[in-house]
Amino acid sequence: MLGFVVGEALRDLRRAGRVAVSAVVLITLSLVALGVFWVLSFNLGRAVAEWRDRVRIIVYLKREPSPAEVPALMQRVRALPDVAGARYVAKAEALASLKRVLGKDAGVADQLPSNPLPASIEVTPTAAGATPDGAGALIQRLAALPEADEVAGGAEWVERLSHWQRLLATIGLGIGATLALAAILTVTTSTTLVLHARRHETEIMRLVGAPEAAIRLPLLLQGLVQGLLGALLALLALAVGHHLAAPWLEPLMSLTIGVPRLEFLTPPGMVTLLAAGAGLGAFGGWLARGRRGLA
Amino acid sequence: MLGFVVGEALRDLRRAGRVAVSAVVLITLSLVALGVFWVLSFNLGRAVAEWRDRVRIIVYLKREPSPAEVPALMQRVRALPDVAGARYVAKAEALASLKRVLGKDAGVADQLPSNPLPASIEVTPTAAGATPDGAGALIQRLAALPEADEVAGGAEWVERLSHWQRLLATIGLGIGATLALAAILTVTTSTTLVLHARRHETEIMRLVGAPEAAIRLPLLLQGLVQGLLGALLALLALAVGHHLAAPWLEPLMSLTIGVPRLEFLTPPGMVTLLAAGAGLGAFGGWLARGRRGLA
Amino acid sequence: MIELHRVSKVYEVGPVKVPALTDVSFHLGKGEFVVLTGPSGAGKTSLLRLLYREELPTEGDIEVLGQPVTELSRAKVQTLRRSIGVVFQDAKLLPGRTVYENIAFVLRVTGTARREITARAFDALRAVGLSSRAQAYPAQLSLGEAQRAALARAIVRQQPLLIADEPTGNLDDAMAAEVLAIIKDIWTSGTTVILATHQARLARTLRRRTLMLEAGRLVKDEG
Amino acid sequence: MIELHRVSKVYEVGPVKVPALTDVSFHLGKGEFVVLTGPSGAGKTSLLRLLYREELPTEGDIEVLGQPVTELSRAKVQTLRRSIGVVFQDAKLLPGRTVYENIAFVLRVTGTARREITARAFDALRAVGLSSRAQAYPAQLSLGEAQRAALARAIVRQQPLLIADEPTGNLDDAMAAEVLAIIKDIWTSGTTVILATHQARLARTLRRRTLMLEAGRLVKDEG
Ligand SMILES: Nc1ncnc2c1ncn2[C@@H]1O[C@H](COP(=O)(O)OP(=O)(O)OP(=O)(O)O)[C@@H](O)[C@H]1O
Ligand SMILES: Nc1ncnc2c1ncn2[C@@H]1O[C@H](COP(=O)(O)OP(=O)(O)OP(=O)(O)O)[C@@H](O)[C@H]1O
Ligand SMILES: [Mg+2]
Ligand SMILES: [Mg+2]
Repeated sequence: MLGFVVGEALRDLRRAGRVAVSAVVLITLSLVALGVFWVLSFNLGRAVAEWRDRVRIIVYLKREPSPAEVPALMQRVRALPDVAGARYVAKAEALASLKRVLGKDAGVADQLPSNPLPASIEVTPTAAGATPDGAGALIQRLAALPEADEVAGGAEWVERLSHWQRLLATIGLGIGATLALAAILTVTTSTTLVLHARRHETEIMRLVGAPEAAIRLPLLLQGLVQGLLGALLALLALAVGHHLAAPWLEPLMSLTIGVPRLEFLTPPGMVTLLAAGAGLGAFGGWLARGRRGLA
Repeated sequence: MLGFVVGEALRDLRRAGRVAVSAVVLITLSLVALGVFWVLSFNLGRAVAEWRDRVRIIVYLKREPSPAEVPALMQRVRALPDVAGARYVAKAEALASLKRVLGKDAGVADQLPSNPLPASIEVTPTAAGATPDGAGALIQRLAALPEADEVAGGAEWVERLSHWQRLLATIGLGIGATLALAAILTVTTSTTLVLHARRHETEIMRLVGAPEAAIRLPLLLQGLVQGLLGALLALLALAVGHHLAAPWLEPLMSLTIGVPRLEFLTPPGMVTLLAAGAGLGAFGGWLARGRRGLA
Repeated sequence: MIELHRVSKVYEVGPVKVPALTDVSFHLGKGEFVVLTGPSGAGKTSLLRLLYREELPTEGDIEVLGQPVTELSRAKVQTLRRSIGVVFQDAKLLPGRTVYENIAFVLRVTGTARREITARAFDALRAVGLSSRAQAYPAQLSLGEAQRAALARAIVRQQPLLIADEPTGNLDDAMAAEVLAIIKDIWTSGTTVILATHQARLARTLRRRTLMLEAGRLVKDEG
Repeated sequence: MIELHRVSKVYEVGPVKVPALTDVSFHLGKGEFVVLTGPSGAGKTSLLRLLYREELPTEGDIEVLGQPVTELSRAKVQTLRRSIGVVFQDAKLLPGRTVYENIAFVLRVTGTARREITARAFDALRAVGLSSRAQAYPAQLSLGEAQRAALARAIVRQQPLLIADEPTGNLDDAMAAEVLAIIKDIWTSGTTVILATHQARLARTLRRRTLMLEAGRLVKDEG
């Protein structure tokens, strides 16, 4: 039976000619579109993760602690939940970085009679502490320190980051869903049409007593092979596209979103893509079992 | 003859049933995907234009000119090519804005014995002057002014902007091209398949002497109607989607890209979309003339 | 073998009801050779279609090879069909397969060994005089050749029941005689045969039991 | 009217060459009634197909209604076909249209007025005894009915040439006689008729000029 099914599926594929080619190309295109979107959001995700790493919350201190007091204070800060790291910034260091920020106008700082900047602690939150809610809680905890004068930075930046993420996720979900829908509809329509074209044939097969499996399994297998082929081609196209586009896009990316490399799909991602193709194809083939044709 | 063609096209549409519905839905989906992409890039384009408007080049002056000298100087600057506007910033105004920038640390400025900031001219370049090349030339021209001490700002920012634009354009072109290809392929495949299903029929029509026009025009008209219908549905879906998504996306957009409204397609854009649908459908119908079928 | 009890068949064409068979009953024993005759549109094809359940009767009961065909599950219908050889009036060859593949197909679905398939398919083709056209597709056959290919496919599995709907309709007299001789051979080897024809002359020359339909009613059962 | 000069037709089935017609020449005058006969596979249908250019000959020249069919442009071929009524051996009804629509279609493509179409279509259906089945789709017809519908479609345009390929192949004797009577009527009204049949008996009873094909060669031209 297996031999029969495989043989029939292969012969169908050979015979289907242009239709089979079209189906494969459509699956390829759908998956390429999905894949491009996937690669992009994967890399944007990396950028977001990197930005999140750069989130800092600044705790301004009421007075500059003596060098002996600093280690104990830092230990208390580091022990707070959601704190990944903390760095002490003395008054002198703060002035130095203000000068760096002023750049052209650094002369202003030199003319100051005394250093007006407070000492501070630069807190790096954990991933949980970098979410809007987590950051809010962390800021409250830091503000509760007796040494803290004011807590700044971080909050708006984190909020802004989360807005970006939500924007990307919303748009991405919309485009992704439309593409996936188009891919599924395309595959099912073309198989329905193929089926319609051969309804006459499956009807005759049934009339001469062919069991359902002998009619359906080859169609399923054929769809699976087409889908797999489409997915392989899509993967190839994506790889070639990545290879060609990366040198072009990477300088742009590092200048804009601050990520220097355009990563390709991970091996599990590739397997998922192949499985999606095979699944799509098999689904189409299964639909093409041809009990009811078209009006 | 016209009555015959329209009659045949209508009867074909009625008969085609599920196939016709699928074709319309596929055209709709393709156009929705294209439309979403279009709306997004249109709005991003607006953001870019807005950013570009905000590009400023600062000319720091060697010494603060006397109030009487200012108008003549400004007139010379405004007469330079690629300058859209120029604003004079006196030393006192510069210090005030430094205080605003420092915010929390504004106390620093109050402690200054004298104002260390130079007077400057804030130049707004024209669109041509905001391109990387244009800005470079403009900066050279400004630096050549005898009053100019140093020219800053603008250049890197403009470069950065142009990188963003290139990134968006490259990605957008890729996604757009893939989608358009998928749409065309989908339509032609489904019409090829429809044609295949009725090749037998067109063959008989030819054998009884039906002129080519009587066979092809109804198919073309049918494709055109399907495409138009698909485009109308796509437009409707886009409008509804825009209506639903706008309140969601607009706060995100104003926080991220700085554009407060998600604009919909302009009327000419809508007409273009409808024409694209009709064109796609008619192209499919024209392909379905059925001289050569499938293997 | 075959038993029809008060069978009626009414087709519905939109709002119009087309009665194709009205109150038909008869019994056919194992090993019989019966000729079904009647003018065009009398209901011959409709009657045969009920036997291998291409259609369900509007009323009445049908038993074929000991099975109540109206009550069979889908899988059982396919099994039943595998024990019936049918020469369809319009041949019904698979359009995408050559003559040889058409015949091999019905052997493959019953799990016949590959080597045996080739031998038996060519035996059948030789019997109907078509071995030289084995590689042609159905569209490349004359109508008479298509009908002979359909006959070859119907006899290659050597089933207990052979249903032949106008197997000589598109054949000249000499070839028709040959085809009838083949069918008689098969009958002699034990197969029950039911043969439909609109040619009254042919029905007479066969000199077998004859069922005559007229406007869907069984008007004669003799011989 | 019709002129064949040393016409041959060889089909290619993969690497195999199938000679369907070999060196056939004959002339047919306006208003003639000729019977084309020969056994199954002799090449009757192939010969007729050349006349309305469904196929091109491998060799030789063909003239139909004063036109060199092998040299016509595609548009001219369609025009020529509109002056020929053809009863195809396998009916070739448009499967998605009712019997009435099938007949109306050939009138509509020639631009006949709507009112006239209904009247003429029903006249033709009545002539072949199918007016009660006007709303049925081809799949809902018996084979004999389909053939009569094809005849109705072939005669409704009242063309100067009628080609009938086995128009009585699926009909019982009584109905066959009726159909032949219709064809004779049409011939009497001035239409040239060429009728193919494998039934030697039928060819004899018609008592008209008979062309006999055997394995693609014209072996007899008499009467
Ligand atoms: N699927 C169908 N739907 C509707 N009517 C049908 C269908 N099949 C057959 N009929 C009608 O039923 C009647 C009997 O048809 P059937 O095919 O059984 O005749 P038949 O005796 O085989 O004729 P023939 O000798 O022409 O083949 C005819 O009037 C036919 O039009
Ligand atoms: N399209 C084709 N391709 C290949 N061979 C063909 C084709 N059409 C017909 N033939 C072959 O040409 C020969 C003549 O066929 P044709 O149909 O003309 O016979 P016919 O005289 O009409 O027979 P019948 O009485 O059975 O209809 C046959 O051997 C047939 O197999
Ligand atoms: Mg019948
Ligand atoms: Mg023939």
